[in-house]
Amino acid sequence: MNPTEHPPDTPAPEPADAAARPGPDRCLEVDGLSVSYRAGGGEIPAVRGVSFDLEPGSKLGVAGESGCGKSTVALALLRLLPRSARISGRVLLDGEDVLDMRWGRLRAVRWAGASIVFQGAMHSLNPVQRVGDQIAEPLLVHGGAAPAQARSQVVELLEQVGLPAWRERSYPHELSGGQRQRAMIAMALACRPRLIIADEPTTALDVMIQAQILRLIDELVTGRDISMLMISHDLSVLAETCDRLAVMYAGRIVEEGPADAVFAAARHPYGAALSAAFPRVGDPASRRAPRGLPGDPPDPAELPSGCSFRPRCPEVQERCSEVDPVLWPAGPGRTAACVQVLPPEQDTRPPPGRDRASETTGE
Amino acid sequence: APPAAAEAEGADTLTIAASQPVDSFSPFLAQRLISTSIHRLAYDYLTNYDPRTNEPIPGLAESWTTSDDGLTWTYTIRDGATWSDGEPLTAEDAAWTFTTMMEDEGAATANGNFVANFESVEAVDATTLKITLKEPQATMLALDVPIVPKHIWKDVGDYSSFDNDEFPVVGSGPFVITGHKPNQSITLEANEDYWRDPPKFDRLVFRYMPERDAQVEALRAGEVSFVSGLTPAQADALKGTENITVNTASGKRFQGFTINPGARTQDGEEFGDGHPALEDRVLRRAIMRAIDKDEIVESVYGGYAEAAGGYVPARYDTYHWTPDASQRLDFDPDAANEMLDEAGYERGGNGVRVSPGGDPLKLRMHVHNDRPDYVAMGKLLVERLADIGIEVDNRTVDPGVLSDALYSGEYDLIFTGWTVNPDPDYVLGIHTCGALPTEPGTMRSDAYFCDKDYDRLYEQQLAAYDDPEGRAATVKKMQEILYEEAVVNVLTYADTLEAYRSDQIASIQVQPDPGGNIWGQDGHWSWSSAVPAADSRAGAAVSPWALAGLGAVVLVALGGGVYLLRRRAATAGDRE
Amino acid sequence: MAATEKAGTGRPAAGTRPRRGRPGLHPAVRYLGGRVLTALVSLLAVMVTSFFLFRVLPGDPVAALTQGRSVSVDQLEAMRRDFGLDQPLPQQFADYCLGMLTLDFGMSYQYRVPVADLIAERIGPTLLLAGTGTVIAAILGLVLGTRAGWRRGSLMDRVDTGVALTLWSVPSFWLGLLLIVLLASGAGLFPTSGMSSPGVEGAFAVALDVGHHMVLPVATMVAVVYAQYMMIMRSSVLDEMGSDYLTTARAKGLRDSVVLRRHAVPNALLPTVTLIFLNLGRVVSGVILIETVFAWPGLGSLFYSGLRVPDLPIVQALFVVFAGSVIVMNLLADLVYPLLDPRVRT
Amino acid sequence: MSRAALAWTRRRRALAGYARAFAGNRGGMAGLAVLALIGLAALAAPLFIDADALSLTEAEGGRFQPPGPGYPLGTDAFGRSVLDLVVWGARISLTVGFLAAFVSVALGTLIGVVAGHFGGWPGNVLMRVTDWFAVLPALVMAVALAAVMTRSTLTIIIAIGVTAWPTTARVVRAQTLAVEARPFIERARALGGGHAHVMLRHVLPNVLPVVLAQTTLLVAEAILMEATLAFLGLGDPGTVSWGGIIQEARTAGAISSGIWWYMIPPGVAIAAVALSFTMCGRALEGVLNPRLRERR
Amino acid sequence: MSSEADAPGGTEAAVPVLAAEGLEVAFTGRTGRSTARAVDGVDLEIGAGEIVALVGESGCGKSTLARALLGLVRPSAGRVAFHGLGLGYRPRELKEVRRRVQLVLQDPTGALNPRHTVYEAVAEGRRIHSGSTADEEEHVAKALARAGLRPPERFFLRYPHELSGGQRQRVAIAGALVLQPEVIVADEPVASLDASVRGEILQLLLRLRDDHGLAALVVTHDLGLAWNIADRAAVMYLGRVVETGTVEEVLAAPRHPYTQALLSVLPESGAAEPQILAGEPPDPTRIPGGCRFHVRCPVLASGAAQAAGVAERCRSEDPGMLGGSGAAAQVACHWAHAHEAEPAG
Ligand SMILES: Nc1ncnc2c1ncn2[C@@H]1O[C@H](COP(=O)(O)OP(=O)(O)OP(=O)(O)O)[C@@H](O)[C@H]1O
Ligand SMILES: Nc1ncnc2c1ncn2[C@@H]1O[C@H](COP(=O)(O)OP(=O)(O)OP(=O)(O)O)[C@@H](O)[C@H]1O
Ligand SMILES: [Mg+2]
Ligand SMILES: [Mg+2]
Repeated sequence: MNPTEHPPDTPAPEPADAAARPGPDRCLEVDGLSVSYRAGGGEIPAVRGVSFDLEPGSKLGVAGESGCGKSTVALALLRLLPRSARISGRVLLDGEDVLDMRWGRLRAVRWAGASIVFQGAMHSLNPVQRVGDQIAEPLLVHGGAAPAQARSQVVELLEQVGLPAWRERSYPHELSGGQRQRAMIAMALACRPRLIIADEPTTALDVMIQAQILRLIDELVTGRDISMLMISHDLSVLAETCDRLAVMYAGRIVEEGPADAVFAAARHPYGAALSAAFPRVGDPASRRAPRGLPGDPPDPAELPSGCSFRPRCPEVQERCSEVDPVLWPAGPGRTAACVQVLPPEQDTRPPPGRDRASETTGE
Repeated sequence: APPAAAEAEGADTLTIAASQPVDSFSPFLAQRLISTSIHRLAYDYLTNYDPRTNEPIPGLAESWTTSDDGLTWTYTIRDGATWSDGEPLTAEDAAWTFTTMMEDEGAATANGNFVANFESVEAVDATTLKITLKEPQATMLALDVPIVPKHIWKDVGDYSSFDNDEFPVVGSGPFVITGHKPNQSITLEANEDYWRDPPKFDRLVFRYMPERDAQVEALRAGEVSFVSGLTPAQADALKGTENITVNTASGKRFQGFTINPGARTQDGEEFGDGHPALEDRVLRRAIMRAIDKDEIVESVYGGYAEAAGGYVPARYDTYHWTPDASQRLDFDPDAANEMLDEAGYERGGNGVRVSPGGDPLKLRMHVHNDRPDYVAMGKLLVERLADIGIEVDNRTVDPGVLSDALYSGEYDLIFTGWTVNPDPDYVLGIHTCGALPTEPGTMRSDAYFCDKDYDRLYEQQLAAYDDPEGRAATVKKMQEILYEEAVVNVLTYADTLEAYRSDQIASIQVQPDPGGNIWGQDGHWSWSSAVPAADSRAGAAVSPWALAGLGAVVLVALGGGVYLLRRRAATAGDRE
Repeated sequence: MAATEKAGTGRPAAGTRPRRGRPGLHPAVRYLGGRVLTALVSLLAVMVTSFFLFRVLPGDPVAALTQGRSVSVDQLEAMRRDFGLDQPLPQQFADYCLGMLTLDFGMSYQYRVPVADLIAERIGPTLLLAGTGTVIAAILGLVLGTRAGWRRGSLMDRVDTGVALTLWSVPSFWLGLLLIVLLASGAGLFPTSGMSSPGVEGAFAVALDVGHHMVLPVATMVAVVYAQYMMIMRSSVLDEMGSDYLTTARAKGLRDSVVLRRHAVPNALLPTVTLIFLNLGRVVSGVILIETVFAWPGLGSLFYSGLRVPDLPIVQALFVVFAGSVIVMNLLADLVYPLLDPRVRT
Repeated sequence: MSRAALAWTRRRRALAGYARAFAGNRGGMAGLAVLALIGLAALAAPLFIDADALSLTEAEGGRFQPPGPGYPLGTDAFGRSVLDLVVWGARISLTVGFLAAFVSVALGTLIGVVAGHFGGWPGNVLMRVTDWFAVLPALVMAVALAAVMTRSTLTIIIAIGVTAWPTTARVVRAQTLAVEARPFIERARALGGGHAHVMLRHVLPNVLPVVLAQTTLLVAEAILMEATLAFLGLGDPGTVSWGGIIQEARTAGAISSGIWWYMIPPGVAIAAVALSFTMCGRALEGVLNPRLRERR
Repeated sequence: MSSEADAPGGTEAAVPVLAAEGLEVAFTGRTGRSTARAVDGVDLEIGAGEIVALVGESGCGKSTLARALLGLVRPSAGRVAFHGLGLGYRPRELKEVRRRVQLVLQDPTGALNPRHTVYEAVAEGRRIHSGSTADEEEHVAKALARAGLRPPERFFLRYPHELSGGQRQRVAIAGALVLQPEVIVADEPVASLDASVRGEILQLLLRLRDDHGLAALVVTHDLGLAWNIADRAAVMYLGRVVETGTVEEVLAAPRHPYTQALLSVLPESGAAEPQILAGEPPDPTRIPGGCRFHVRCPVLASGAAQAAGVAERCRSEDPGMLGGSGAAAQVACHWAHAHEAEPAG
């Protein structure tokens, strides 16, 4: 990834209506976030109007296939996208718009306001710096802590994630994958941020380690009033960990709602297919009956007209090619973007408060 | 007395560009021209050469007599000559020098050939030196052997490794060697007590500059006062330059090539693989007729040369010989072709002639790759010989490879060139039958030439040391034989091209005068006689340019630094 | 060839892999011992090559030395004997090997001094020239390479890269000659050749004088060499730029310049430093041309003069010295690398 | 359409894709343009330069004539047009460059692939040998080789080729190791493919891009090396090459005589061609090496 | 879709198609320091038309076992038997076996040479074994069609990068099918695929078994996958199979504490309290004595083993290798044996 940053190309749009201003109880509010990458002469719409918000202390899981834009959303939250990315929409972090922040302010917000645990802990740690130094770095930058003080904090953090204090002097390559992921978590916690973004924190880890890490994250986040955005392709993992679930497909959220409900009975056929892909062991229904979706994951560069899920949808209807459905209330606290949940008279006209999942909750 | 400790400031310094480093400061070992030139300046020899005429003149020896049989030579050593450390210089020093060379192999390294024929050398008294020869020797007035101080040298154990680099070096010449920065420079200072007129320049510096272009640029910049060995192009370019005088001298060297007439030993054993057709004199002469010497003079030397006649360069008019009109093998490809046609060299299908013996005329030509003039001549020869149906394989090779080919007789044409001393004895001697190898590989000549008449004439001139005119006539006859046989073929006598800064050197002695050269004279005249120009201040201390140049560098560095910083500041700025 | 490719070869193959020692031997000792042993074997091989390679050089050095001058057959014989050329080859080889072990490289044919003395005399100037040149080239290359890599594709990157590659494509001797014409004799700013002016006294003046003489050769060397370092650094910065730990660093709220300085550069330096070391060895022989053009009294011009004769002992010894310096630098690189890169340390 | 024809169409399309990517690289295109120009000139040289123009005895110009009508770059000591010489010199310089690069790349690729594929002790031994060759200073080695062998263009080619291969071998070996670590090698082995199959069908095609880029870059190096050897007086005197012209200019003292037109053009030609090859090589590398390409 | 009863294998006493018999594979560290016993005594049989799932955590030796079955690594002890005959390691013998046993790798992107077209990738196996024949194209088309890429001609000239992940894996499978093998060894065949695509590939494997009687060994760390398609499961821990049996036996009623722990951490498992084993995956260079699981064993730690009176044996006595045949469920655990014997006795 190209690490160079740039000021956003377009200023964040003015809020559509004043009523949509977040209350102080929202620690993160994303509104109409769109990201496209300039590549090979064209634009790849990686994220197409994603909106969601997060209350303090709550956990939102984002699931979806590879390439559906999950990581792009995560990086956009802290404006970490490469220069080739064009961002629009709003990302309000504690009421402040990240996308048009001044650089100095942005730097202050990064890590202190929201920190990220990346998927590849192997590569997310600097291979030639000691783990302790890397954990101490944000402390020194943000906390203005004295080195000695930072050191003791580092030891404390390491212990919290279950690593012995002497590991502080280790280099990343001396740690196993799970330990590295722990170190990453320790680092993410260092500045006591209000939000932790965990981008596939357990993929590529062994089942057992995965369970360890998930439990650790769960322990650390609960009870500290830290909100969390967890990204994974494994719906079952998210359902286990998070309060709410959002399922992304082709750069959009296609389903959102309470975790258990979404996992158990998705309203969007894609959500349903995704949860069926993780069979319940012991469930006779899935014995010798692997289920999946025919067809290929979408290519963001050439999305079909109408519903972008149409080519793979097992329940495709005529309307699907005409309507590009938007998120629509689909039960208590739930929304889905499928013609099946759209009221029949609703065609192409977007519902009020378009794409705002939060607006439609609590009906 | 030690040389006047010339104070750095204000002393007149003459800086000479040297293209070779010295090989040794020991006169017993030094063989390079630069070294022997310096020894000329630092040591006196028994005899010297007249700056104008090149005739032998008294040196350390004021006068000399010869016995009737020519085997005993008695020299009278100058009274009052001293070494630079104040010790008197006597016949004993000279006798010791020669005797050591006769007795010690190491000491004979450089000049052993001069004493090879000596029976004994003795100092009869402080001023009388007596040399007894085994056979008469024509070079007794051209004994180019530096006389070294016995009191310093007698304790040296191993002459083959003694470098004589304790400065100042005790000598007896017009200059004293006072310093040496290896591969950079050699400094000599004037010997105020020299018995001839002491030099006008206080100091001589030989700066080692191997690159010819660098030398000329240094001359232009005034870093050096004198440059030798100019290329014709450089001479042309410098001619128009202010404050620079170009000196063109008729050369001491000839350039040519020899043809392998069939390599054989003194016993007549044939070896090597020279082209058999070359034994034919007609072919050899035809080759000569195919070559345009004037063209060589023009294209290779830019006119700074003379198309050659005989073996001895025109500079030595006593011995120089030119063929008369009937003998001349002038450039005439048609005549050459005719000669070959008549002699039965038929042209083959590809235009290459075939000898009557059935061998196609495909000849190898060995050229020294370190001599640009030979290389250029070689290329011309290839084209010219093609015109008469001879195909030449041009092999431009390292000198070592070339000598291998020569010694083993595995060549057809080979380039050569000799520096001819005022006395041509040596260069004539190498073409006697006696110079043929005793066994394959022990060659000391550069052609397998052997001619009874020539040998007879050689003996004759050798014995005629007391009859200069008769000797000259004999020498000319020998050259005629060489010319007629066309085994040893001389193409040109290249001029010596030199230049000096006339704003540093007011005048300088050439040898012979007029028309002579400055570098590599027989004798030390050029440097001992050079007169500083009124405002000569070359090579003193750090030049102001050094400061200017370094200043420029610092400025550039600073500028670069500032640029970088500004870039950084700028990039940091647009990040914020 | 672009520096990047040279870069590709750089990192010592064994260096990147952590090595485990046999039980009983400390891994570091083992590593060190292994490296040193390898280096010694290489050195030995180089010595043998040097002997045989130059033995087959055609041409009789004695004949070449004396050509055009009056020497007797006896004298030639004597010279051959002096140089040990009359010995059978195996004997010569044995003598050569024994000599090498005692740093006795024999007598130079042309200078008639022990080659070891010649080398001792000349090594200083070469180290001065090559050292200064390398330091400047390395600094320049690293700074420019970092900038170019960090701002890949920018105008500055294109200009810097273009200039570097252009200079890199110019034959060094040609550039040197041009500089002499333009700056030395044309503008008269610098001396044309050599290392010092005669008659300069006093430490400061001498230093100044040498510095003045050094400008052009060093400039030539830097111009031709820095592109390599620059391109290596550039590509290694580019390699690092893709790394996630840089995103992490940025996510931590570090300034761009701090991310570069504290994270990207140290990582990118790893392969570059090795390559600089590896190059150092080559630079020593690379100065042959520059020394020849500027008449710098170093090993390079000694080699050149030795080759012309050919002066076997000089050429042989210098071949060993040049190759040896590469070996030593390789060894140093191998030894330094683990200090820099914790991943290699065991 | 038959499968072969289809395959050909697709291959052409793939090539066109590469060409397009290459065309997007300005440096590469500039380099290619210069090379095409010089290459054409070199190929066509016999058409517009007759033998007389290069003959020392037949040339019509004056000695060291400065640039002017009829002689855009002046003449040399024999009155030959320097422009003609430089154009003609391209033939030798390019030939030497290409052939030497070819020799070294062929050698390096063979050794690199074999060493990388076999690993174990044969690979180790090969790499030791390579390392050891790499240690020998290339210039010194080439000088020695050029001095040992008879002086000819072939000698120069061999000397350069033999000294430059270790770099290629290392690059190729590294690439081979990378390719060998990819699962499709294991798949090929599991399918029953032997060593030859794996090396020829899988490793070679995948290292070829690297090799191609390497070759391009090596040509530049070989041309520079040729010039250097010629400068040191080790060139083939019978032929006209750029390095040879510089050497002749130098021995004639052209630089200090103000005969810049003898000295500058061949140097510029060398630099231009070396630079062009380097640019092309880098561009090719960018196009063929997906790792670099991704980053663009 | 076949029902359970149709599943062949298992009860038949026929000679297994492919079997590991006391197989051990050890890797020697480069400098001879430590030996990794990646596979440390495995008996495993794959009957005709049977799908066996080999499950276990990372680094337990699954892939090594799979590769040893194809002769890609040489066992240090034991043997691989193909139709009851020991595998020879001469090139010719290996080639023959590799015609009849095929490997499908985890990562289809990596497993396809990016410079080969789909056609070439599929035909490669045939070309190696029977050269280029006239009917090659026909076979390739058939294999692609069997792997679900229809119409095959459309895919012939595509390059891997022009296909989606699922299509690539199908191509890889087609490349295996073209030789009409008897067994497919699939090493994590869907691990790198997207969740929604995964099912398709698994269905394909099932279909191949059902329609063509192809036997398969599916290596995976995903218990759900085993549940999805396998007839029999073998749980591997640190180079050993510690529990085998039919999928229902092993996954629905796990007996080995390790299997139990694995199942308990599945997110959707109904287990009240997941048993998270502490620490990192074990190190095959240092296999503990006694039962190799005892250091992490929750049963031992909780004192249940002590209660059953086998704690000492757990620490000192190796429970031994399990027989490879699928006839009966087996477990290598002192405690399980004791525990089960108790109520019975
Ligand atoms: N730097 C980039 N330049 C161009 N396209 C990009 C870039 N980064 C991502 N994309 C494209 O944007 C889309 C979304 O990518 P993103 O990384 O957000 O997906 P993801 O959901 O995180 O996938 P995964 O599960 O594989 O991590 C993909 O199609 C990807 O190819
Ligand atoms: N070539 C090898 N050399 C040395 N050790 C090896 C080698 N291959 C595998 N190992 C070791 O053997 C053990 C088993 O490896 P294997 O790849 O079979 O595990 P796995 O069960 O397939 O794991 P995963 O689920 O991560 O693929 C590991 O500890 C590994 O480090
Ligand atoms: Mg992602
Ligand atoms: Mg595996």
